[in-house]
Amino acid sequence: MSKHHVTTTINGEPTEFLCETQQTLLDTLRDVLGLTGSKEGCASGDCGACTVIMDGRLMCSCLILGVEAEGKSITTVEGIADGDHLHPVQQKFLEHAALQCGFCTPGFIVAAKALLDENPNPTETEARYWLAGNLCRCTGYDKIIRAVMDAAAEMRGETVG
Amino acid sequence: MPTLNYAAPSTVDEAVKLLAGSSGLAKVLSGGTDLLVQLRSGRLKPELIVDTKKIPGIIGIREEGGGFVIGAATPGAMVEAHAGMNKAWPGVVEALDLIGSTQIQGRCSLAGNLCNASPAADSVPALYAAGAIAVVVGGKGRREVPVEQIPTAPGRTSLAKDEFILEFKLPPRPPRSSDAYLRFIPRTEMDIAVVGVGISVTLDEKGVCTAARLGLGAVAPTVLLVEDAADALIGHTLDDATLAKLDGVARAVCNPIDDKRGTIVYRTKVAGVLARRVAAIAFDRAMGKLQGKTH
Amino acid sequence: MNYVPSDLKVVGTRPVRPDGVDKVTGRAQFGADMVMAGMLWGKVKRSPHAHARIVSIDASKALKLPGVRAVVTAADFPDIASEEAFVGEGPMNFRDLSRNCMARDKALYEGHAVAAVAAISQAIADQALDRIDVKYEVLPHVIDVEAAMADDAPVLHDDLFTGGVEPKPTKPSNIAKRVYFKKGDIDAGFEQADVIVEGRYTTEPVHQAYIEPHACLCFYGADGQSTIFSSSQGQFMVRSYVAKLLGMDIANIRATAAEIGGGFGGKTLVYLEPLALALSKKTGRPVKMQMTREEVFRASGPTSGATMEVKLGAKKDGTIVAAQHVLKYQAGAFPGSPIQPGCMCGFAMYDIPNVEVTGYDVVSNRPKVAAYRAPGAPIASFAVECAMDDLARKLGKDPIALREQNGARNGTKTHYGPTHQNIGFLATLEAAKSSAHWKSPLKPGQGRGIATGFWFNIGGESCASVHVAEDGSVSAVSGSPDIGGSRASIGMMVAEVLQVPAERVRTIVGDTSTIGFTHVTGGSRVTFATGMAATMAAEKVVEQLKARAAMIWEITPDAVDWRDGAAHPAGTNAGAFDPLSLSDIALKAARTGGPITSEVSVNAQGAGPGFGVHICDVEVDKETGHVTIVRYTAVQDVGRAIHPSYVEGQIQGGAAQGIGWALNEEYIYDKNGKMDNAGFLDYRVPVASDLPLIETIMVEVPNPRHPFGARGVGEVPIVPPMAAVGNAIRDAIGLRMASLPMSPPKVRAALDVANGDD
Amino acid sequence: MPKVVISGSSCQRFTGGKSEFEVAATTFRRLVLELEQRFPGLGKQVEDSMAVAIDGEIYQDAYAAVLKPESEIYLIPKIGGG
Repeated sequence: MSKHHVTTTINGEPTEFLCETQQTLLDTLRDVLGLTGSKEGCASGDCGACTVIMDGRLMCSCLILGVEAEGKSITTVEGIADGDHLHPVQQKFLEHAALQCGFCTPGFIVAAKALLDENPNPTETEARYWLAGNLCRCTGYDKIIRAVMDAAAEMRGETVG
Repeated sequence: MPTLNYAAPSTVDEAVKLLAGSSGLAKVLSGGTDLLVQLRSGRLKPELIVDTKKIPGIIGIREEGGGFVIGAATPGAMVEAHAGMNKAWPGVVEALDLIGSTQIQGRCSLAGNLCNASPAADSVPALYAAGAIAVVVGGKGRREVPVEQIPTAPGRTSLAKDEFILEFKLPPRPPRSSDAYLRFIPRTEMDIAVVGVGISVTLDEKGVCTAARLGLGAVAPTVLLVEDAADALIGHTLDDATLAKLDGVARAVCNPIDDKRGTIVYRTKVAGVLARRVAAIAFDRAMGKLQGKTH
Repeated sequence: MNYVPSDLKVVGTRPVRPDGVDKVTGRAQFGADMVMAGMLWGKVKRSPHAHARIVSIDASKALKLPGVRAVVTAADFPDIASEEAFVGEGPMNFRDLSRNCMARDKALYEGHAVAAVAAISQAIADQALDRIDVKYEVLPHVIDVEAAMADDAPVLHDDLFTGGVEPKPTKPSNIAKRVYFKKGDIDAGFEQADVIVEGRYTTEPVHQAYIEPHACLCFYGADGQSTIFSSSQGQFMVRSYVAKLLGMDIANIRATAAEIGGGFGGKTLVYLEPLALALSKKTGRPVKMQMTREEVFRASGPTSGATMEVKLGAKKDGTIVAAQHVLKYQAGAFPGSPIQPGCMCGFAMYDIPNVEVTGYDVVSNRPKVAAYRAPGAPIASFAVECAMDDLARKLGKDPIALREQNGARNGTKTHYGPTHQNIGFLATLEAAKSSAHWKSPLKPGQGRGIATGFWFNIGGESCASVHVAEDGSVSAVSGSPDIGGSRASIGMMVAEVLQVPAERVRTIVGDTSTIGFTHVTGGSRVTFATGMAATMAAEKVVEQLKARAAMIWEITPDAVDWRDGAAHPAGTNAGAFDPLSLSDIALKAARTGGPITSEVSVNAQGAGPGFGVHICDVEVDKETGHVTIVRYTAVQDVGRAIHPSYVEGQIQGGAAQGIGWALNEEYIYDKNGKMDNAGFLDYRVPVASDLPLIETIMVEVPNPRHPFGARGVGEVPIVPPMAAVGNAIRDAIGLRMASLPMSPPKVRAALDVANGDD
Repeated sequence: MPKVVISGSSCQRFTGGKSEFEVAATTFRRLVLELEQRFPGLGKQVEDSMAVAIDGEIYQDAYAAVLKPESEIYLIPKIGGG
């Protein structure tokens, strides 16, 4: 079978690509489209470094076939900021030093954005469970959780001391 | 190397034909959260992947005849967001909610969880307890099968080569009925169940159990429907003696293995512990004493 | 020069790191993100056996596959003679490193590389692996450390004879080395003791589990001049190791540090780079390789598992008079466990007159261990700090008070020789004792434990340069890959010296051809040693700036002061001139002598020892054995926090890794010596919902050897957690869990035994 | 004369088990040369794989370090990190 021709939308841009059946969405993002912000940490859905939003749902792009992107709308880490204007989650990750090596960061940014889209006022426990599919080995999660909670507060328009 | 083909049929008939016509291994793709891992690891080398998600009705939840019909490929997140399901079947919902991460929830389906035929699948004990019916379609037409008749052994199901599950039916709920699911894992998320217990009960006004089903996961080659649990519960309130009996019944049916996730001894003990705990939650829910998530 | 804390304007603040925006937007380029025109994909064929002789390797079928360009085996690499060298992270034998990268004669563990292939796509490379026919003669294997020490154990290396014993053994053994330290008279010490506690402890190997798998892109040029782009803790390490393993001149390799997705010690050596460069040499094309997660677990270094015995003797008043420690560390398939530092660290926190420590470095059929945060110390301290807790209970003493009474202070002579100087252990204990956490009550059923930890924090070779651009903005070049924010800390120190805002300084990591040799980013040495070099380079730039200003003003450089980022006349005698800012001077650089720039190399001597005290509260589900960490506080002497957020982050991250080590992380083997949990599903690192916020208390006892007083901070925080958690569990359930991980089945089993319900 | 102590067992094979001795030297470089002369192999071993603590201060590479007559020098294993 020849390659599949896939027509999709990535970060708001109409996109076409060719892929083989066994190539995951992560493979096609990274190796075909050059969108290397999504990372491969495990290729088994256990680390969350490849997290994307597809048709409004948070997913691991390593657990989606590239061909399944047909007709979908996908947001990757490259599509979170509005041009040069960082999303509050990104800004708070910087301010709170919520990253050390930065490898898991793209997945956390996408997952945290999806959390706040769905639940603008999460408790710390809700944030921790929502983000449990994103592994970070550097930070112990402390500053990540603080950054997410602070971003939530800012997006709700609350002033934070 | 054999080429891996992919098809996304838009009708049941087309899908059945593709499955029937495949010369090698053909796999049905719904959420893909198990299938893609198996593909990547090389454990499975199918010739054809049939993506069923374009078949009308295979994603979605509808109320029908007082019960619920859940499309086979409906992602967990969609079930979790369904108010009616949360009210009627909180145990099924929490079982689905425990499968993997938020990201997995966006994809994982009841059909995939059942047909992967892992004894440790989280939603399966809850489906067994619920008395769910799988609507199976295939070359010989459509048939309705109790879910506990689908898995036959680890990784094996009773489905024919050209069959797949289209949807699940959950029966109407009598008054004072509820369900619950608990599993034990070493961490708080992301692990495969060491033991999983789903229970569904109906009580009378005094809190005496009139109907009960208990599904037990990860303690035998397939998920078990524990008939003796019903005997232990029916006709009783959830007093200490009943709980002790339930604990004993759950332990008695265990036939687990020693592996990286737990030992025989440990799994057996925890099965009893969780049976007691999950029963307490379901009884409280049935009597209206407990609402919402327990984790 | 040393800087006065009260004068600091940049050091101690929390600016956004220079590489931050790229990392939150997905633009940062990690090891696997780089591509080159004409690039091939490399993959590794690995041994399915724990121990096997390689009878033959036939790659002919693989090479016939369209798209396959080359296969390499050990025959493509020089056979290097055994030679011990010390290369930054610990002893390194290049013969062993070569044979770890590619098995020669024998496969020594499941996952050991036996061949590598380059092909035009990943899928074809994968297919080619299946077509490489390797014939093995399977040999008996041994996994566990004490089994490997037995007389009748299968021997991994028939030329390995136990070192450190006299007379030299005549029979080969899996015991690579015996290490022995003693102070005072151990027998006399125990004779004086009123109270003795003894324990036997075991730990399992745990992996660094960085989220980024190893990855590289290598290109062997037509004349041998080669480039390597890879994720590692040291581009200079990669360059010199690859040169050694391939028999190349070091200067023929230009190695660039990709952004690195975590290392923790595990990326202080090479696995893929020599294979990729050898494949590139054979094909004339760039070759990219990246490990799968499974390969990371099976074939890259975890740290040792161990079996230990500890015996402590004390007077009734709590004075510890004797301490004995026996440590048996798994090294993996080649010698080189962190047994030496393990033997040194266990008792380094204490002033004990009579000490005896015996260690064994033992090979077995597991992946060769690699450094992991404070290598060796967490294992040793798990045993010692559990025993200290038992001793405190037996004496009826508060565990912090017992440690204060016997704690090391300035002038304490360690059992391995050096005398502690400028240390903050007692201050750290005091801060723990005064913490809100320590003073807070426990809820019913909860338990609290404390434990302490030590690491040396050495310096070593580093280079840094500082360049003033024409507009007065500043670039700093560091030789150290930045894993956890060191570009920020280095830039801040440079900004502090130049008296400009942190944002005015842009720090980059230089490749091996643009900056001088710098040891790996490891042992928490970067802010200390590379920071020292950068500070000195900035100071030299200030001298130049003053000289340039003096030239402009026609006065002597002595008459120029540098403050607030500008040259000022030193006093009224110097003349009345308007200040000249960095930009003013930079603009005139051509006319005053050319570019303003400085590079400094140092070999930083002296250690800045760090101490930590961790407090942990747990709840134990007695029916399932599940342990929940309900509160956690880490107290540490950090010298001076350059960027406090990243210091806190190091402490929190180390504590979290230690909690994982304590509760769930372990290598699980089947009876055939194959790893049974090589993935993040069953190798259970802590997830966000497993942990509470981790409170940090930074104690600042300045390190006089560093211009700003910094100490390394990244090693210490992984040392105390295992015992802190274990002591908390002991407090909660009354049982000593002496075997890591303290996983639910083990806790439940211990409770059952205690209840007679076995 | 500066006193040299071998900490641990790593070097004692060169000294016939002796772990403490005095060496006439005013710099560490001179000390290494003296050790090599007195116990062949020891000087090289110290250079290649040992660190030293001179009056408490740890040096990994210490040629230039000055020794005082009352100095105490411990030969210890080199220290790395993670």
